[in-house]
Amino acid sequence: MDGMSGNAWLPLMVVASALLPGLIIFGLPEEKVRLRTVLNLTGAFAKIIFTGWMLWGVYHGYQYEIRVAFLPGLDLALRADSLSLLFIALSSVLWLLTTVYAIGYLEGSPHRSRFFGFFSLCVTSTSGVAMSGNLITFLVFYELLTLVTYPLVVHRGTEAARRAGQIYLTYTISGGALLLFGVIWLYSITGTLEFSPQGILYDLDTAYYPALIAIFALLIAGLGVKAALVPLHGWLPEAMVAPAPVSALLHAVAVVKAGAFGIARVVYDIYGIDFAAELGVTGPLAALAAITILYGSLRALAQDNLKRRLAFSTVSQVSYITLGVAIVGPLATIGGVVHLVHQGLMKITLFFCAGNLAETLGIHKVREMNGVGRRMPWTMAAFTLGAFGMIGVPPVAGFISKWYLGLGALESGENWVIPVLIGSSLLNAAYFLPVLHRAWFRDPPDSWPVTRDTVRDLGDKETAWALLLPPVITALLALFAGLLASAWFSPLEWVQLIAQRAFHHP
Amino acid sequence: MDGIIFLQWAFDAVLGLGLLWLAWRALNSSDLFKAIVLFIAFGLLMALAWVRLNASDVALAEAAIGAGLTGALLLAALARLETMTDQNVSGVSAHPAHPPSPTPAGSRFSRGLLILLLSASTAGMGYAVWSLPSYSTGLSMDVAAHLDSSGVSNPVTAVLLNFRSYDTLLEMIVLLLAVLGVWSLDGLPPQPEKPPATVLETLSRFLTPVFILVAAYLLWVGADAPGGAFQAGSVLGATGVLLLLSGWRPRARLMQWPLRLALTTGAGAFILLGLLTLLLEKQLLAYPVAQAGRMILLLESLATVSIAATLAILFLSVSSGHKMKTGKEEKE
Amino acid sequence: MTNAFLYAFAGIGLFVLGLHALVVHAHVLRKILAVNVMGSGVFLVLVALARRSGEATSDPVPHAMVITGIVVAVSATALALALMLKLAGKSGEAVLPGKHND
Amino acid sequence: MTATDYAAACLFILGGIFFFAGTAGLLRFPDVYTRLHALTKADNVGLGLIVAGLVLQAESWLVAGKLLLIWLLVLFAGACVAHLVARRALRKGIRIWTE
Amino acid sequence: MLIGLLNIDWGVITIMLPLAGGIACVLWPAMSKPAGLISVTGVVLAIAGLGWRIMENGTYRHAVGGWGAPLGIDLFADGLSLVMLIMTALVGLGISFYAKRFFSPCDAVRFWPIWLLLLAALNALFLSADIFNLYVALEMTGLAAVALTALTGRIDALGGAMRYLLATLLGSLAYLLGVVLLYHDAGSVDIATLAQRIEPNAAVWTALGLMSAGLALKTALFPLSFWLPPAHASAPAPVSALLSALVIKASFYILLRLWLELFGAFAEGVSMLLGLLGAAAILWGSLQALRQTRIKLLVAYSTVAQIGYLFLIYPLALVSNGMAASMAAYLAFSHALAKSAMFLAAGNLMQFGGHDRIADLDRAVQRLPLTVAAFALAGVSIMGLPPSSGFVGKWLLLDAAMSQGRWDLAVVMIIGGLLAAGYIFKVLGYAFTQAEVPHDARAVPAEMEWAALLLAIGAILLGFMAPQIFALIHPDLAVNASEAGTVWTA
Repeated sequence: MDGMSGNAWLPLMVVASALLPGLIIFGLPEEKVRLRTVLNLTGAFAKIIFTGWMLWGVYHGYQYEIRVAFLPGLDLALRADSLSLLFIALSSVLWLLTTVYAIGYLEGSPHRSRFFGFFSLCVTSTSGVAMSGNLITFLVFYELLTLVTYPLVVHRGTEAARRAGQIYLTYTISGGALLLFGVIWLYSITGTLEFSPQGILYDLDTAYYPALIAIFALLIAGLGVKAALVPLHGWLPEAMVAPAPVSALLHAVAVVKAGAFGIARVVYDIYGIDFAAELGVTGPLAALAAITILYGSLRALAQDNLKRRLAFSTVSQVSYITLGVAIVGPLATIGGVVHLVHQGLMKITLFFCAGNLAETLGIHKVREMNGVGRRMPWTMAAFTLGAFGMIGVPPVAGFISKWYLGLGALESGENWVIPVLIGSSLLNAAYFLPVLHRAWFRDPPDSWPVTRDTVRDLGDKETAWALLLPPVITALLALFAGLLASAWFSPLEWVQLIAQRAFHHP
Repeated sequence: MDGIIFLQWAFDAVLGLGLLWLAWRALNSSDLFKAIVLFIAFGLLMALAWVRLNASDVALAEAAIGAGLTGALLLAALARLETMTDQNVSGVSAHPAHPPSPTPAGSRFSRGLLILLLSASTAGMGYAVWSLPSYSTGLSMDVAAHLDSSGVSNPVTAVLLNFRSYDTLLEMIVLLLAVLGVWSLDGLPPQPEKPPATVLETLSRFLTPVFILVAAYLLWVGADAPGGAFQAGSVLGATGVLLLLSGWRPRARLMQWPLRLALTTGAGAFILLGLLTLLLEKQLLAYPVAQAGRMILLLESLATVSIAATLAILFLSVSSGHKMKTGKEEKE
Repeated sequence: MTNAFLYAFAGIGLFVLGLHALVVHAHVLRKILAVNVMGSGVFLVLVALARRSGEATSDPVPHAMVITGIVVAVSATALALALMLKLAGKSGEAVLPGKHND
Repeated sequence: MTATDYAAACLFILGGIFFFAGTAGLLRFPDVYTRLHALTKADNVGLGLIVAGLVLQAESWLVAGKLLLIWLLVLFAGACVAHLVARRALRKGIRIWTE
Repeated sequence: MLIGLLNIDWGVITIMLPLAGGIACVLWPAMSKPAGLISVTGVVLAIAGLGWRIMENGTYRHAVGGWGAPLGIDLFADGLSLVMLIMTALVGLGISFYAKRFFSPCDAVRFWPIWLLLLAALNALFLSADIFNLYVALEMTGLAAVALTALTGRIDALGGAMRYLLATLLGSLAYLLGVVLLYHDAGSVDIATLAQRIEPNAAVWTALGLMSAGLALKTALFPLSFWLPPAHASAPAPVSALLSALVIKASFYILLRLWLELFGAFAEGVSMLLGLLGAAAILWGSLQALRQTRIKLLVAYSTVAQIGYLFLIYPLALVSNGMAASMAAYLAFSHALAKSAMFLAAGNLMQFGGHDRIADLDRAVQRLPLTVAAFALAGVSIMGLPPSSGFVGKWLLLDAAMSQGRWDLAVVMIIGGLLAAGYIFKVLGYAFTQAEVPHDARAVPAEMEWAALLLAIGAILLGFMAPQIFALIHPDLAVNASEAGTVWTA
């Protein structure tokens, strides 16, 4: 499967395409708006181009890898395989859209150079997490992700932001410490941390099994913080105090997905799905994921603040991925991994719309959303599409992943998963439909809390084009991902390629 | 003959115990002035001990620097302290030993623990010293072997100025550092000048030439008999202290770069000579055997000047807070 | 000639006496005295042990070391005294500020 | 033990006695002035006798000269220091002992 | 010409140049700043020459005075001392550029000569192979450090300097008594000769105890670290950077050298004790740092904690896997860069806001971005989070601990990292937020901000140069499968 020698610099270019603009932007004085926008967009486009190139390459079996000597016996390795490319594709597309959205959103607000600098660094670390070839590289970029997202959480500079930052750090830093402890313990047993298709632990003798279970618990705890598994999800709702583009890209896509992606990597490429099942750790993981799904949806019901409701919905939705990974079987894997993309598309749409509502009409609470559909039709249309996707209504992408999850559960005999899926879909409906009903079928109040006093008069237009376009695009993407699921370029096809490589390795 | 051995034993025992007793009284006497005077007596007794261990070079150094100069510095500092803190530190207010700040009960316990710990370590060190192999040549054989090619016949000066001259270079730098450190603290409030006593003036006027002669003699004789740069330097320094005590102050212009040159001449000579030998002999401070004696004498004389200037300036700074004008206004 | 050991033990005694005084006393001048006494103690041990095997010519290297040590001690004492005076000048008393723990 | 050795030994003993007298005076006398008096007088004479004894044993005139120089210096310094201490004592107001 | 350049005695020049510079500063006070900068850059070049020479023909040995080891004094430099010299040179260069703008003219005249002599003392110490010579160099370093600590003349600085002076003198005397015992046991003060002659008897054990205690006191290992916070916190910023980054590393280096060459073979129990004290230092130092309300005290207590990491090397690496030298050098270098950057950043914040209370940092991140970036990057290295050199050092220690089953030390290290994150982000959190009472601000010169930032970036970049440093210290040990350097497999 090695194919002819692909060139090694591509993975590096993907990381650099986000890193270089970021570093340059840090140095830019505040008023250089045009230059900053140009830099951001060129970086985003470059990343998409390189990702596309590698997608085509990996599809044809090329191998892209670059190794740098880092520690005695360990290298920093960036390797683009099918699973990592899925995540990079998602993050590069959404990075472009979020950059456009952020430019519109932060019009005229202070410290934008600092914001976009850390924004690009965050995408750099996300692509690093995606392309890490071994667990040490993963750990490096995983911790880097924490460090570069903290300034974005405390960007506003208010006392509330600082306290939210402290909570965010307490969770993520201690999660990182647990992960480090697990990785170092694993390294002392196995002597290597390379990701390999059928894992590296299957040939260890049984004396190590209790240690391996403990290590699994540590790794999952470390990754669970970012994947917002139940006991460790506390930071996600608090981090909503950050500006909308931050909560959109980071807390719905980059950070949360890094955790779920990490769990997938550990289960598939370190333990190997069969060895993990044999070890008996996939059962508890699936149970934990299920609990998180239900708990997240229940808490979302009670949230009046729109962004906190979406945050709890994220907590529950991300656990679909963990559930898919934890259920042993190709179909469940497909369902879980493809949900990584689908949830990303849908959730970012919802957060964009929430941002629009807050920015344009000053709406933060659900009860203030009466009749907002008439005032901002396109935004609410996108919101509705996203909501339907979340609930699992057929044409939108969410349905596909839930469908495959159900099939996978049946295929591997985990029947208890079906009621969980159905229950969570009902709960999703329970906390999304009232919002839609209030937006479309209630008459608007006489005056909105605050209208955006943009210098350029909005007049009849809904909001700035930069705020409107991204949610619509992501909503359409979510729709097409569902409708054209079987087309060769759709995420589902690509995930089937991943599952096929993960399960039927030579 | 065993009578003589017994007498020597008795003398050494008395001297050893005397040292310990004086040290104990000096450290724990109720009055600071008494403590310093006892410390000076302790220094002189130490000089006697060095003579008994026939380390006459060290005896000279101890008497001149250890007892003499350190004593003068301590007395000058105490005088400054009293005028500064006005409360009579040496009077009745200072009870024998300040108990450490924890409550008396705690202090007794911690003091007991401390004494226990110290006595245990004393026993340990005593046993270690006692169990040392009875015969060890040390380096005296090597020194004797290379003495003739070292340019001097006094082994101690040979070691100080030739075999381990690198140590002496670093030591000159330590002296320079002391002066620089004291200068950087030179914000001490100046001491009111006391009227000079006529008798002291005549004493110092008479003694100065004798001291300079003795210092030169010590420097010269250092090549083959106990003496050398440090002893000569300290005697010369003592002359400076005596002059300072009798109210003499160097002219202001002299206190500028000439003083700085005097202070750094010792270390500077070492460095220049070192680099010179590095170029010629490929080894730092490796004097060619022929000129070794002459080079050592040059180094020693410059070192003497440097040591004397350093000790005198240290005394001046401690005793009367002299200000080192650096041409820039004093930031205070 | 074992009377060299006598001086060695006296040296150790001085070292320990000085250490005790350094820890116990609060007044800085006493601490400086204690450090000097400890220094003398260590030098005494150094030269005394060189004489323990009783041969005629004494080993010059310890003597050179002690002379170096004495000069270092006097420079350290001078700096300590200047520091103490500056401290007393500023704080009115020659005791270490803050809680006195050694 | 030649004649000079015996003479030197006698001188040493005499010197010792004077030193003893000086120390006895130091301990017994009531105030600082009388102690100064005892010390400077007795110890200097004692030192003179010891130096004389050493001169007898000295092997060369140079050494003898140096010994005498030592004695002169001690005499000179002793006198000056005694004067200074007495002056300082008077300034500090220590009363002279009267019966 | 190249060969001529190669066998110049670079080691000697690294010592003589700053000495000459120091004396030049004393003789021409007005010229002290230029002379200082020239000397420091000269030292950096000389150490580069020394490094090149060691890479070419192995360890560097120079018999001063031409007499050879037992009688004369030898200058000796292997990989370990070379890395320590590089550390001193780079951190010294950064601090010198910072000090160029930090000190007022009359303070500068006092700072530069003492700093150059301190630099010479450090170089002499790292190059010396003679334990008595090490004593003189230690005293020289101690006196210079105390003089610099007391430069500002404020009461807390004087009190800190006095306590520091007494502690350092006590440590030196204990070390000297150890030297005395070793000399009389083996008849020589040269480390190489001693290594052959000594065997574990009572005198050597007592010498080991005394020297370890003395040097631990000078390195401020936990129970003996009472003197460090007041001294390092109250000294002027560049001086506290010097003290925390370089001066305490000198006595640590000597202790490590003695253990590697002399005591390592037979002193199992004592290394366990040092390890436990190190672990206690990590916890106590970090907890104290968490409680502080002023930045410089916080950074000083963080030094006490980081020293604990350094002392963990004794139980973990000294006896077993022989990587002790490279791990110690790497950890010391990483801590030096990070800690000096932190103290310089704290200095900038003090000059900027006129105070260093953490709670009133008042949006320092907008108005002083480079300094807060320096503090953050250095903090990342102190916390041991990737991609910094602190992480690499912590990883090596953890790896050693896990492979020997020392769970307790591994857990302590992890908790230490968490606590460090606690106090570093406490400062950063306030740097981002707006304090209640806005403060007027004074401008901070650009050189000072860039000096701190470059040192912090150095601490991060060092994280990617671990294989090169290990190859320097263990040339024979094959570092990892791929040869040291980047490997681009297609």
